[in-house]
Amino acid sequence: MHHQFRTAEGPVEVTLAKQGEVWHLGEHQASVGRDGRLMIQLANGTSGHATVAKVGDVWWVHFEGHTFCLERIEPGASQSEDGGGLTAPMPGKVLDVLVEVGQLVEAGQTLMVLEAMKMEHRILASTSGQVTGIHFSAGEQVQQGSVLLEMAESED
Amino acid sequence: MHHQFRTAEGPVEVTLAKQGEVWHLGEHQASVGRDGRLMIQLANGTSGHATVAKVGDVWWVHFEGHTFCLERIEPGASQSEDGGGLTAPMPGKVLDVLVEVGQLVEAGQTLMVLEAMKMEHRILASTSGQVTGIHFSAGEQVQQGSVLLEMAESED
Amino acid sequence: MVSTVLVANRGEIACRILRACKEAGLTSVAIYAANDAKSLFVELADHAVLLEGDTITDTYLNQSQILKIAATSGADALHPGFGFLSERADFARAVSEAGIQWIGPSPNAIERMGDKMSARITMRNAGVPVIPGEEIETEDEEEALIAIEQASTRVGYPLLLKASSGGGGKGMRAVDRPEDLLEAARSARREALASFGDGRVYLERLLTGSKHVEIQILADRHGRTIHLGERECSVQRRHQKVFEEAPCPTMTEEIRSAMGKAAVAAAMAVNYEGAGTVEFLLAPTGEFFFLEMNTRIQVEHPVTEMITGVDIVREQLRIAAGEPMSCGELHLRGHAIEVRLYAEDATNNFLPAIGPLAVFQPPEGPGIRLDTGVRQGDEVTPNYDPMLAKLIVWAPSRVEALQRMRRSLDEFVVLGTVTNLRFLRELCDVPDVVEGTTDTTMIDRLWPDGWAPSLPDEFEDGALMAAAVAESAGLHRQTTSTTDATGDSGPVSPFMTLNRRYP
Amino acid sequence: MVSTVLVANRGEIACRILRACKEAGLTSVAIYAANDAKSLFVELADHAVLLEGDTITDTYLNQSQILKIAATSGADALHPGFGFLSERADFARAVSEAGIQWIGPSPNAIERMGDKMSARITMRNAGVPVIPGEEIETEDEEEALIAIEQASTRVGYPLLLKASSGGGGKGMRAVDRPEDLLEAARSARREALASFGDGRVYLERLLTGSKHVEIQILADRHGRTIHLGERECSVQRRHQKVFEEAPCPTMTEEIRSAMGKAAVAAAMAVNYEGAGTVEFLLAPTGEFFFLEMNTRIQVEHPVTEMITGVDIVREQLRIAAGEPMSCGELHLRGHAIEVRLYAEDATNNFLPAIGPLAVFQPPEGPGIRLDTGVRQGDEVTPNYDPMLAKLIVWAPSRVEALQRMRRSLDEFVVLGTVTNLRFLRELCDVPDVVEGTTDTTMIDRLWPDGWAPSLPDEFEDGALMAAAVAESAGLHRQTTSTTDATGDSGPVSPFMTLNRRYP
Repeated sequence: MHHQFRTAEGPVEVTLAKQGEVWHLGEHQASVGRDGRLMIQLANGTSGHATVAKVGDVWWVHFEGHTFCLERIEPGASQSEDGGGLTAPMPGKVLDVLVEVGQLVEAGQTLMVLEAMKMEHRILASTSGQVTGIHFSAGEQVQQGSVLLEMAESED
Repeated sequence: MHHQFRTAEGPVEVTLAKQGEVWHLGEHQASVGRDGRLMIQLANGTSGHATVAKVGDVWWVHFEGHTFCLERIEPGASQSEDGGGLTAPMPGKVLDVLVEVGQLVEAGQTLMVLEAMKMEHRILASTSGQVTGIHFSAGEQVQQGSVLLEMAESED
Repeated sequence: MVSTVLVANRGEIACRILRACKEAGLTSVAIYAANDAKSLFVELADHAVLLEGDTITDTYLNQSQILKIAATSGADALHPGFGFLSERADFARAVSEAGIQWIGPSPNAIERMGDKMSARITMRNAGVPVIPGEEIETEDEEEALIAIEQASTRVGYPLLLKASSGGGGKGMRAVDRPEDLLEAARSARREALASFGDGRVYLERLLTGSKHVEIQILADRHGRTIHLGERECSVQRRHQKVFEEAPCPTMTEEIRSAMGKAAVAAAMAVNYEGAGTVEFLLAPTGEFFFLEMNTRIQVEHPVTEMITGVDIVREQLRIAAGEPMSCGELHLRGHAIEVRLYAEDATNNFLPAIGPLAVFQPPEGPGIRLDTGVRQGDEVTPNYDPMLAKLIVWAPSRVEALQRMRRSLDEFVVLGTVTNLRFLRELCDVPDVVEGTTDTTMIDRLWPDGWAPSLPDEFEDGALMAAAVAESAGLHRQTTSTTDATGDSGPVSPFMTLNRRYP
Repeated sequence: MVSTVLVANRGEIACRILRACKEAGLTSVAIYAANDAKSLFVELADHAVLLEGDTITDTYLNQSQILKIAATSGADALHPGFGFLSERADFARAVSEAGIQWIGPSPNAIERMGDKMSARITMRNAGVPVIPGEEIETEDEEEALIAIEQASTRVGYPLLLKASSGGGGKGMRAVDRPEDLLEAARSARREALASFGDGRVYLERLLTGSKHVEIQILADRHGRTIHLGERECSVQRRHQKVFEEAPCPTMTEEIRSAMGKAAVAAAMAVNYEGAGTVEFLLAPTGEFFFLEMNTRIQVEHPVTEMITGVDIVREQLRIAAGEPMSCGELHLRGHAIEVRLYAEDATNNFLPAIGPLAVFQPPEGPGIRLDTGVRQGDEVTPNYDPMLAKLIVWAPSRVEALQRMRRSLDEFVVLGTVTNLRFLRELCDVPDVVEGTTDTTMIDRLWPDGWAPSLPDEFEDGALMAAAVAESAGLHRQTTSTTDATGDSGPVSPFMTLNRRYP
């Protein structure tokens, strides 16, 4: 059984073996319990129960008091381009746009101000570079995931 | 939408109509909520939420603090014969058989003693009549639903 | 010093103890039979070790296997919970001899109090009033039956047969008329033998109209033996408690003080250590009689915890480690009620039920505590005691506690297995319960022909409509498990079956 | 007399109040916006009435619509909860004028305490120490900015800008340097205007190293005004409390008595009625300064309920009905801690998160209380405050309460929506929290560059394995709803997205 997941550090490939009711991943072992629970035994001796649920393509896993979101990459799916766009973290309203197309910005500089859940949220530049596109203006509603601005990274 | 359910008092037929998101049953109304919940408004003004779950053919319903088991009768299924057999209410072991085939018994008389969950349970005659069959003897294990004894009702 | 605790139990009390261990920073070891592999308590333990064997005798009652696991898992203490081996002096002794701290009183104290007959004698000698009755010492069936028959004429009717090693209502029979005595005695002895490996029974006058009132005791090795006030547990069906409260609604300061003193004296008479309970019958006259002492934690300990603010299980762990108990001067605050949620059919003589817990949604909010060993998705099997959970509420007054219990039970949803939920809810409206004038015969007195819910017709209409809409809309609630709930034993609805077969 | 209570709120506090009404035998009416039609509080109410309109202004803030519903539903009392209209004197006045009992203090008391500036002046006049600072009365943007700039030189840096009508951290900005003042002031005014319809702000010296300590007040119409001891709520992120406890770990009897006296004096100065909270800053020197008075029930009221045994919401209902409060002499018992479970990304400046609650499994056992408005299967939307639940624990001592909180948070499972669960869990191990030396700047001080979990690598291995096995075994946990959770807005995993985009 081969699966690929996207983690914060990048894609990870996982290949499982199964013997009887026990799953193996190297020296780690797992078995399936009731109602979305799994028993996990790690090679280093740690053992515990995991609770899992799938939402869309993402497996949510609770293990040892931590919660993980692991997006499953469909076999054969092409990796989406990851650079450039700055997307809305949640639905909301654009309060203010603080930059213009073509402007050079520093990492950490505020580019746009959103309002959601009655709070202000600042969209910051994650790197220094140049603003290459602005897709919303003040007063407009944005959906979660909408690309708000586009940036070209400066070559440091 | 036509359904048939078996209740303690016998089979009940239910025919629903649907308008938009609202279901109708005579003057009663219902709409579907989240996670197995329904909003029910009865003709007499009572309104409340029901929680439902299906186990096998049985719909379990929690409504107004009461819990109901409603067995759905598959369309076209023939009614099973209901008389005669006395079945084991749960898995267990036969401790004692207190009657013999052919014996006349009174309603309420103890016919058999089972042990389950470390407790004794008595199988009583629900009517007066004659024992026509005994399918287990002391020491034997019985499954839930096993027919333990057969009786012919006396004609009162 | 204690660092690793083996919990020799299962279900909700194992969860209670394992959580207390975790909070105390102690490593915990669970033991479990194969059919418990997916139970909550196994998840809560730091380590869990499988018990070989198929029957309870081979697993949770298997002393040598448990001792072996304790040794290999590095446990330096063992908590027996209640039931199972908790009142087996021989096991307590074997545990101690293996160099493992027994979390409970000495084997000698268990012996003297655990055997109901010797306890009666001990208490009588200590000047504590006991119920008129007689002990039958012989183990031989025929001799015992003859002795029981003879004793019955001296004790008088109605009388109660009780297992000498009993508890939890097992091996207990009420007998109203002489002609019922022998069958009841045989049945009680058989059940006692099966449950406790000891068929001896004793006879007691059945004191009708009395309350079951018990005193919680704590004793440490630093010379302190205290009581934590009383619990009332009069509401019983099949001689098992279902509704418990603290304080007792008719208690006076005077009786509490006298009863507390008697209980402390009882504990000190056997050099008691740890948590224990001294049970009394409280007659309407205010007289009280010693019933028995339970030398272990009790199912209903939470109501005392709620009104005293003492964490009794945590104190057990402290006392076993040789520390002084941590609680200071006690003040009772407010009122607590516990109900026991059983998988059982209250409409059919409280016959145990089984099935999947397709939905298990406990109530929430202020003043509510739930002690349980199950979760939604679990399966209720016939292998163990059918108690699913204890729902405990606290409120500033008894009236408010009852209001809160009603609200909580109305919110509690359990689908897939028949439970006594509605019975418990309707109990809260019974005049005796509302007024606090409960006694041990209340349920039999109120419902001599069995209980049935007060169910307005239109509610069944609502339920039928809900089922029909759910079927039409395709709301087939699914649990995630790959094992199909309907796979092993077929769909189980004892509610309906039982209702029709055994009226 | 009160018989039917309209609850003009939503979410967990509506649930809290509706349950209290049910326990008190009062009929309850909920009002709900269309996007709340399937929320828990709607289920808990006896009657629920839909609010027309799409925005909060049109629904939960719509005074005339709510008054109309109150009239047609036969409500004779109205509980505003917290937030929304709870501190709007004009609404309280309109409710009273409609012949409906406002469950809270008089409009006059709300006005005098609700406006932060007039409250400061009232308190100063009553001899209660206030924080050095200045009020800016003008509503005009440009005038206000000039006045703020001038005042800032007198107040000194660091300073705090606060919305005059504010609460819950909205419209609040800490300013460390003069060059940040104007942007912060504009932003604070804008947020204040949007949240409260009032853009006025005032300036206060930022007292670093201080604790946020508040006194709970109860006052009835029978001449009794009492305080229920203090709560400490120093642990805040984005000026919002996340971790609250009672009592304050560094409190002395002397300071409690002085602070309690000041709070009672403050309440009596405005003829206060019902439940209220007087907030203070407690400096390391033991000096304390009035911050503001909240003229309503507070989010963190449960910790006071746990240590005093008083049901504050129930007392609100009694007081509003003209009855005397029911609590007698108070004794503080043990220690209580509350944490607020937010749908937010603690690794990304606590940005609110949304998504389905595919799994929502709260912890169980002794000493735990959960106040929530959600259930497994619900959807977290951007429409309202992202607080999902309050988890409250009680134990005999602070050390034990922290141990219990750790255990409870470890047991709490929420899947499908990013929450601050792990952040709360790790808070319990922070030395300042363990020692009780928390102050209002702790989170910013400890994690100036944002928080990240301490996550051993092998745990991610375990999680990856769990996901892979679950995928292979087909454990696609499904909720029963016919509306596909992925249908409306696509799968949402702000955790990952945010992590990568905004480091």
